[in-house]
Amino acid sequence: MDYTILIGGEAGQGLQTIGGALSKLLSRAGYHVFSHQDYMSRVRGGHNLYQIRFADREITSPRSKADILVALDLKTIELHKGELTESGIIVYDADFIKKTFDSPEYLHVPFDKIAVESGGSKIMSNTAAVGAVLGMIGMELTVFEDIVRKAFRKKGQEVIDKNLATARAGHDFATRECRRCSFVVPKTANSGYMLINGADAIGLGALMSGCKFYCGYPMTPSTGILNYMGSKAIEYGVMVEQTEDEICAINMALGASFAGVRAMTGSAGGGFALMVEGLSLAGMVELPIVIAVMQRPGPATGLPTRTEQGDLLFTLYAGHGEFPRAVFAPGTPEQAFYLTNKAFDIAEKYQIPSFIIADQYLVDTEWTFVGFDTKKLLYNDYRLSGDALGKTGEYKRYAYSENGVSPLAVPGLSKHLVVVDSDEHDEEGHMIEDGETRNRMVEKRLFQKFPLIRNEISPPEYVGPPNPEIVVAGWGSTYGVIKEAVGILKDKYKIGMLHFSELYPFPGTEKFDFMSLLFEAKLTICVENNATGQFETLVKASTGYGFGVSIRKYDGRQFILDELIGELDGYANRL
Amino acid sequence: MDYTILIGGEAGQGLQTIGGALSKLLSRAGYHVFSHQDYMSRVRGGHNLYQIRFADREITSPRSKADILVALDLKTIELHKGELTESGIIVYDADFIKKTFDSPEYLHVPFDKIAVESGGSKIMSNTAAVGAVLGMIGMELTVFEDIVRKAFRKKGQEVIDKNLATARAGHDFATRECRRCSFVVPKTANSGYMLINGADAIGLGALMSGCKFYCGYPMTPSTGILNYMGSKAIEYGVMVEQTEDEICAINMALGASFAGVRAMTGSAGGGFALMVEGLSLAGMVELPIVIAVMQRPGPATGLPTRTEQGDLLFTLYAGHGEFPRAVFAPGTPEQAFYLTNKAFDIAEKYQIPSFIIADQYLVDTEWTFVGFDTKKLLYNDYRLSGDALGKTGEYKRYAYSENGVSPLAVPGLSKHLVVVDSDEHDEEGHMIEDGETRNRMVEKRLFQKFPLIRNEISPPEYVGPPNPEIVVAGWGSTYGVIKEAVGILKDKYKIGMLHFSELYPFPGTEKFDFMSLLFEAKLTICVENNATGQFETLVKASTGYGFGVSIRKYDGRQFILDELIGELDGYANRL
Amino acid sequence: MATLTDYKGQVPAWCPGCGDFGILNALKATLVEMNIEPHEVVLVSGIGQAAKLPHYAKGNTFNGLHGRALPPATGIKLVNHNLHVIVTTGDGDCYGEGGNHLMHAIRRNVNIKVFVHDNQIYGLTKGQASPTTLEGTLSKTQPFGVHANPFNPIAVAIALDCSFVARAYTAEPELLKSVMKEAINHKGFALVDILQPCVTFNKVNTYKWYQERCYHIDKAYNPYDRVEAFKLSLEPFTEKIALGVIYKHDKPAFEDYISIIKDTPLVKQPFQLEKMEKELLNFY
Amino acid sequence: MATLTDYKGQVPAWCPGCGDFGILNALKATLVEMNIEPHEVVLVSGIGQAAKLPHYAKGNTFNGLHGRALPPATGIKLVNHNLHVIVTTGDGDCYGEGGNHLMHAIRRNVNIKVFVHDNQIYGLTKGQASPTTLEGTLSKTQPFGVHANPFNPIAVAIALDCSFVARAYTAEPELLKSVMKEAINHKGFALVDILQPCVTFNKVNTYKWYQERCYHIDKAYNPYDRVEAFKLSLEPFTEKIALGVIYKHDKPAFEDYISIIKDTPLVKQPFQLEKMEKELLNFY
Ligand SMILES: Cc1ncc(C[n+]2csc(CCOP(=O)(O)OP(=O)(O)O)c2C)c(N)n1
Ligand SMILES: Cc1ncc(C[n+]2csc(CCOP(=O)(O)OP(=O)(O)O)c2C)c(N)n1
Ligand code: SF4
Ligand code: SF4
Ligand SMILES: [Mg+2]
Ligand SMILES: [Mg+2]
Repeated sequence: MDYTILIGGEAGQGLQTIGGALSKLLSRAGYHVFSHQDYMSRVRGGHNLYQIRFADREITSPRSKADILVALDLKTIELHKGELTESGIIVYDADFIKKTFDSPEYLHVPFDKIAVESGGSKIMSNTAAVGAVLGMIGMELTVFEDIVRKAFRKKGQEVIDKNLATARAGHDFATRECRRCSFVVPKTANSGYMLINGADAIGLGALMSGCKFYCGYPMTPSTGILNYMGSKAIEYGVMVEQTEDEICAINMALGASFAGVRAMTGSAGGGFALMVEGLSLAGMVELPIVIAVMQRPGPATGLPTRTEQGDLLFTLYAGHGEFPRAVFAPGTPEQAFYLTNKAFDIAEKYQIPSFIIADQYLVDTEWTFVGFDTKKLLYNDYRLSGDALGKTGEYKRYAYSENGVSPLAVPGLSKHLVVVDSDEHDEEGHMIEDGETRNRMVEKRLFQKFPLIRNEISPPEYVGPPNPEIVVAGWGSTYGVIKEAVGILKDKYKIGMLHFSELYPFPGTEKFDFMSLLFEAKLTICVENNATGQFETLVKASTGYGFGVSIRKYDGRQFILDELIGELDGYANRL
Repeated sequence: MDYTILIGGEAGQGLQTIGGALSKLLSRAGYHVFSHQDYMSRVRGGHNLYQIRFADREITSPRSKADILVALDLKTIELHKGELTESGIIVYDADFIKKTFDSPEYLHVPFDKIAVESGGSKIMSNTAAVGAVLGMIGMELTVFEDIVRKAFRKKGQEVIDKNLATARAGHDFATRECRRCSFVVPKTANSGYMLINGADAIGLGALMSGCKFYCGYPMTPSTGILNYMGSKAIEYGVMVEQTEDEICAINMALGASFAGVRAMTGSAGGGFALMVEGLSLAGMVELPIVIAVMQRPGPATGLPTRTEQGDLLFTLYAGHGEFPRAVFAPGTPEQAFYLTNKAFDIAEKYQIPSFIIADQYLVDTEWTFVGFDTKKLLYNDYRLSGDALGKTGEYKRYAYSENGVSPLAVPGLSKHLVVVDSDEHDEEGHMIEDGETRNRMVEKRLFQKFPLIRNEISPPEYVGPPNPEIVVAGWGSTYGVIKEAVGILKDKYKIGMLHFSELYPFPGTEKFDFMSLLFEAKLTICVENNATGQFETLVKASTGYGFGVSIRKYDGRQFILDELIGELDGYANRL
Repeated sequence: MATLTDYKGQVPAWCPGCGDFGILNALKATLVEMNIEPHEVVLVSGIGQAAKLPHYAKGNTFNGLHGRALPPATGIKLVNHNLHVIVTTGDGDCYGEGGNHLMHAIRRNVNIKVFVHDNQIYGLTKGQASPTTLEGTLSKTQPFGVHANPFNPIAVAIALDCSFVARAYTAEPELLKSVMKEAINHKGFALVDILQPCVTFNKVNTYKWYQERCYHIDKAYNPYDRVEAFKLSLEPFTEKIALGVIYKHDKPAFEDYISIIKDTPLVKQPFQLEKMEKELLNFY
Repeated sequence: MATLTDYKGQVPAWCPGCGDFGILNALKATLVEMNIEPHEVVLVSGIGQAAKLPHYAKGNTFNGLHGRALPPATGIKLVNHNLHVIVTTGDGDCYGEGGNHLMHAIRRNVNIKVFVHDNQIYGLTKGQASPTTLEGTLSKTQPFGVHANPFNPIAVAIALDCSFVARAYTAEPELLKSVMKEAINHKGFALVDILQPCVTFNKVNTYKWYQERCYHIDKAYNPYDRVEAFKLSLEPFTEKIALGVIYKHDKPAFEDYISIIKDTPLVKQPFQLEKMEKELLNFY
């Protein structure tokens, strides 16, 4: 079983309500869910999509076909009817869109009318729609009813009852009228999955890594992280501040870090562009900070609500001067959670800026997981504070040390003074101009610390047979689609996936000799959601290696499973 | 003949007056001059240096020894007496520094006293110093006298006369007292050279390329360009504006470019960091702009008045999203002049941002040249204006075309409307969201234009024997020192220099197969004024090639000829 | 003669009922009534709902970066001061991200016109507080509530001696048009703060809310008195809101001081390399 | 008891006679007189001559980027509001490059103290015009002369309803110290513009020039009257310059609204992962 529900309509029509409810109830009912959104940069009108794929086995990418098309407007029908599977159904409210379709694949459900009749108001037509879809796939309402009860708890029993009645009416109507519906959705034994998107996973990861200060300026697709942190601020004592601009954001976060707490900021590429000077400051003053760079198609404003992997090289080399950094590119919300934690750990351990780089696609896709394990989280307090600080005889912020890492004291907690300076400085943190001190400090920051950071980096994940003839490589958010495509092609070819989620320092081959996989394969393919092959550049700059084939997509949309399979198959076939 | 004069003292003591006058008169007298400065980030006090090397043959780098040390303070003697050549002389004013030295290499010249006695004021002690140095090297005063007359023309005859008298007195004193002076400075037949530093060469290049708008914010070492443009603003009708910050600078320059004139901005790496978002805007709106990135040691504030080649990768990959750019890294003031011109031409021809990247060292070093040839300058007006614009039937700012370049109309000069947009846009310049248009525009900006830009790039300069066993590579400001070092070592080894001044798009091997020089050499060495080998990364990312040996310097100082020879010799010896 | 049709642009993607429509209509009408043609105008904007306006009208257009409308507008005007340079921007764009440029553009007094769609909210990014959001407002990104003092653009502009400062309201088109006209006719930098309900995200500052508070400044009022203007600007915004021209100062525009463009706009000045040859001599 | 010796830092690299010395001395004396110890202080600065001050005194120090002193200062204060956070900055640093942060930091009213060394010039970069440079000034980078209206920090701060606004003069140490003290004791954001001759590059605004114009504000003056304060701020700077506290407004500081730090500074709050486990449940 592997079905796709596609909901289309204008911004403001409630796609997110319907889509969100369906995803949640399907995952809670024990199905694997993969949902993604496709929306325009406007608040009302236009044309948006919410796609939910669900199945009884792991799924990690979007498909191009829809089994159920929920059309909230006429445009959705016009644009997407061609995507319907053979046994697919288009469900719509003929009264609302003022048009009736007679072909058998159309199912008219009077969402508005049902809502008014059963719930007393058109407001509930989304509830009717969810009920109808459940009727179409022959699923019971129980799980949805639970969700309704919880969601409207604060609004009182009457609202709950009206919604329940509306859901039931929608369900009954569809069950009755959809004679052509032949969807088979067997019950699962699974007790329900966790459903989470990339933005929340990063936020949750930050929270659970002890992040106490998050500041930023709204910018799609990074706003979700700011929203998440904001929603937890009071409960968990996190200072969340919307700054006047992104320059302030990174500098304020560095102030917070200096003052002794774990701090984070984030933006899209354009906002990050304004943080670049501050990033270089972090490098010089050696303060830990985590920066989320959520990519969208550029340059400049580009396509604000779409997706691209276009800021990788920028993130790697941003900032004047030379200093170490770590860059993590999660491929799934789960990886986002754990890598955010790793980013915090490494940032503080080595007193460097560390990055989570993702994109609109990952930020907005919801995935199901069995669950996150908080025991796997790293939390070491690397600060010099409390007794240890008090007992320190002499404190120098940039004291030379065996590994280049100096004690990170918290100012104000002892008589020791903590001095950081954006100029080149001596061990105490005061400005210097002489060449010798400069050399020592460059060596401390770069030559001593960099190899240690590099050692922390995990090698790429390989999924496939031992001696693959074809290796498909990728990084970040293409994880799911590559994995699923390769999984499907594995019966036809000796093909494997090599996915990089820890990008910089570029992993060495000590722990896993992934380079020989590439060297020995007959065909290597690099899949990237950009036009210039930025990851290929990183690989070449790091290893000299060039991939055989590049598959790139730069129209602002993510890869679709069926398309990628087709492309890979095309190249593999020619072998 | 090849002598070095080293002038040392505190900031504010007039080093630049003395050094500037000596360089100028020596070059005018027909000697090759190479001068550089070494100064602290303060306005008074501290310890600064002005080094002038002059010879009767081409010289292109600084040496470590001094033949004449002009010590304006005691510290200079303490710090630099070890650098004196065997027959060298330290000239100082024992009255001023309140200490007398008896060894024969010391020459006391009472600068202040001479100034007061002959000129009536201590202000003229710098003139006395210049006169004394000329006396020491046995040079006549005539050229200096000319300079004095010109410099003080506006101040009247009396001031001129006093300065002339002071110079004469200094000259006479030194001629009389410096019995140990054995400098031989034969007259040259040359009619005098042009003497220019990097900053002025860039400014002059901009002016002579039709730059009509320069805006920026002061930041060492880029301020010299702003100053130069400011000094010519009124005479040549150039709008020069100091902005409130660097963000304003790039956006204002883009406005000027949009409105139809050639525009430029510049800063150091830290100021450029603030321009990164605007750079990406230039990429999206396809407006020509020239950006000068004058490097200094980072990260952050770093060493504000020192030198480094630390912002190359940053400059190459700065900006979110993907768009083409061109990057030029002159190795000499002469190259700076012509490459600035090329940067303007390419920027307008392809409607892209183009860069001049240099550093404090190049900006502040003065070189002698026979002269610049304005006939070699490119000036094509690529704008659509005047009649051509009027006659255009329909105008679309981003019209698709065979080579990806759309007509660049000037707004307001016809009824046509010019629309530029930072969002992804259609041919007219209006926001779009669809994938097809996006693809076309990415292809226009990147795939159509990029190869053409790449074609414009000249290959690196090779100086050496046809089949070198050793190739020493470098980029930008290391040109002079590598060239001179290799020139000296060429008698000992089959050694050549490969210097890159046009860096990006990385040159192809069609015009000159420099890659096979590298592949066939026994030893390749890459010389960079940074710690991480950024140019090596560029080469590897572009070609997969890795150099055999890296020579890097990152103490904030430039390479010194003798040191580099020593290092190269060390590696070459082991072959 | 320009007509409204000449100014017809793309179909706006704003929400139905948005206050931005009123501003768009007023601007088009103003330009038509002043008989200015689209090609004589440059519309400059940043990013936000307000900043989309240029696409919904007609004119030369520079739609740049969020917060950065004023720098290109200044550059454009200095290069071709024959053009009418009009900036359409939002409260976030102009007072938040772009605050520094606003301060210094006002100080420069370049002859550009800045029309701020002030909806006291970030519209395009879905409802975060802007600098003009009222104190106490809660939002997802303001979990502790807004506690920064709301930005008073009128008071700050007067403090900066801005040469023309006015406030208008999208739902009063006649006053809005007359203020726009006066701003365009004024020589120097003009800031017009235009109240604009965001019907989707700002549930406090609605049409009704503004209607109840807005009043027209008395005809007898003297906008040349800086202290009086300042006083007026301090009227409690949650109680009464003065509409009209609040402060004016007649002084030369920045361009008037730039000797090189006195006679001819920079863009029309030819490049003459021959005249520069002598520059080389300075280096001998 | 802190002594002046405790506050002795590195040897200043300022020019002899620079007005910065007076400010440094006054600051050290103020802290000693208030019996504040170096470790209780954080000195935050940007880049410029003024911004080097922290190295010449003693305290915890965050010497950041040009123009960006206020954001880290805010971050520091919010994380540990027990610390005295003092910003030492220049007219270019604070009013030029950092203008946007100044506006919004004033709006936030975080309890930090901003001491601006206002020498009406860019000192460290050798003599370019700053926002406060007088009109007409020519410089290498202002070939047409300065024609932007000089920035009036006092007027702008009052317009932003800054909770404490004062002006002092480096050569009047007693007044300077008393203003510093009052600023430090004040609860909320304090801006002190300190006139500081740059003996090397500013040949107009010399000690003599200031001396001739500066006067002490009358004891009877009421700094709580915003309109009066504004009036005072408009006195022609080239004729008379009022020294002292010009405007004050008692209101809660930003921190007071942040419920989570009411009892304990953020930095002292432990991280308790156990308490967060339940967050996972929200995703089922
Ligand atoms: C550098 C940068 N930061 C953030 C954004 C995201 N962004 C776009 S519009 C906007 C706010 C717009 O608010 P306002 O100017 O008030 O306009 P409105 O939508 O309310 O009309 C933001 C934060 C961006 N495009 N660029
Ligand atoms: C981003 C950036 N731009 C420019 C500079 C160069 N810079 C350093 S200090 C300074 C001006 C300082 O002026 P001000 O703040 O008035 O301090 P002063 O030296 O006069 O005390 C400038 C432009 C810099 N360090 N960083
Ligand atoms: S979100 Fe608000 S400002 Fe934006 S278009 Fe809708 S109503 Fe207008
Ligand atoms: S340049 Fe001016 S401000 Fe800087 S130290 Fe010297 S006198 Fe002081
Ligand atoms: Mg708004
Ligand atoms: Mg200053």
